[in-house]
Amino acid sequence: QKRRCAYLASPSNALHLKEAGNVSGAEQLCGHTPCCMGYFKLGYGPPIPDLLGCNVVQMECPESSCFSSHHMENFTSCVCNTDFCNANLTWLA
Amino acid sequence: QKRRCAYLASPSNALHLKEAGNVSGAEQLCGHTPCCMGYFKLGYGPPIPDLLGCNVVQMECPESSCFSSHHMENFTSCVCNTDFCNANLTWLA
Amino acid sequence: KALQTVLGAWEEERSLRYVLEPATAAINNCEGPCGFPLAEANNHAILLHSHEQSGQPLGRSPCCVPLRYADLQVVELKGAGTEITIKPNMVATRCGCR
Amino acid sequence: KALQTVLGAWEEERSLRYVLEPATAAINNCEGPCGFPLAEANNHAILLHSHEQSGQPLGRSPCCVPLRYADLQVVELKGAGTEITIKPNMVATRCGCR
Repeated sequence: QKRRCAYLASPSNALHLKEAGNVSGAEQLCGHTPCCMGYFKLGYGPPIPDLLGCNVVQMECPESSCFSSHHMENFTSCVCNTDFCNANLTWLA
Repeated sequence: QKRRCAYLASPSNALHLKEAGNVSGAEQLCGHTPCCMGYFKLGYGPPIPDLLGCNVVQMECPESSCFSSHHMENFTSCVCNTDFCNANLTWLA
Repeated sequence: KALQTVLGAWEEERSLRYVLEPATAAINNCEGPCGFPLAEANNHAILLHSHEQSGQPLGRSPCCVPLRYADLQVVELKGAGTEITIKPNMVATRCGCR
Repeated sequence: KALQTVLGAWEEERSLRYVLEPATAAINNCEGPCGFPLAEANNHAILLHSHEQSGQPLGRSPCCVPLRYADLQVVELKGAGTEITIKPNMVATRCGCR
């Protein structure tokens, strides 16, 4: 049973993300990772998705949901291990 | 005034020697070196030429004639700095 | 000569300071002496070793260094958004004497 | 980091023992410490250096090694006669930190 993740990528990122799994609209089916990833921009409202998909960087995903308490220039990220868990990020201020 | 050397080479050595200068029969006109080289096999008679031509290895040629007192498994060599000096080797036993 | 696991972190590193993820990764290191027989040595390393063995002084002995590397895929901040990038030569994967 | 002249001789060297000429040549060596700013370093060498600078122990510090070599054309004994051969990676021509 392969992981399914929310998908959102710029054209250049889409090229890199392709190898992680088949994309179908706003959804990606992960070829080999159990992790979804999400990169969000923090602002006044809820975190805004910037890059979503199957995880493509070398890291584990011990959490089932997407949350973060760290940011770099208002960008934050998460990895998580359930279907579509990366669709929203909970910011722990 | 370019150096002229006695020339004798097997087919494979001829390929390597080509770059050292134009070959004309038993003679080579050196493109850039002032040195002739000669490799000879020692035996019962006079030293037998094995490889002759313009010098292709990194070394100086302080002598005007070709002589040697060292050998490796009966092969000996010389470099020298006058035209056709490599045609004969004088073995200093 | 052995490839050792070393964890690298790059927040202090100027060229890598906009990397969001990963924050760390095993970058590895090559360690150990270059004794005889030299591991994965080329002609030059062998000759340096000979030079020393014959008693002549050498300003630097052969050193066990990475010969091959793997790149690392990262997500970094670029302009107004995040970008997947490949950082070259981040992880040592093979060692030898030079 | 400096490229230093070192004279190599190979009569003792097994793989080069049939070389008739040249008997010696400048093979050079890279010497010197790998301090900041690292000369000709790649990402991995920079990260190793950072690791040390941050106070963490490192099994091997970056080392100044040859990055590029020149081949050497020689005449060696082969079979029943002499043969012009190219010996690869004999002379260090460029140094860097790894």
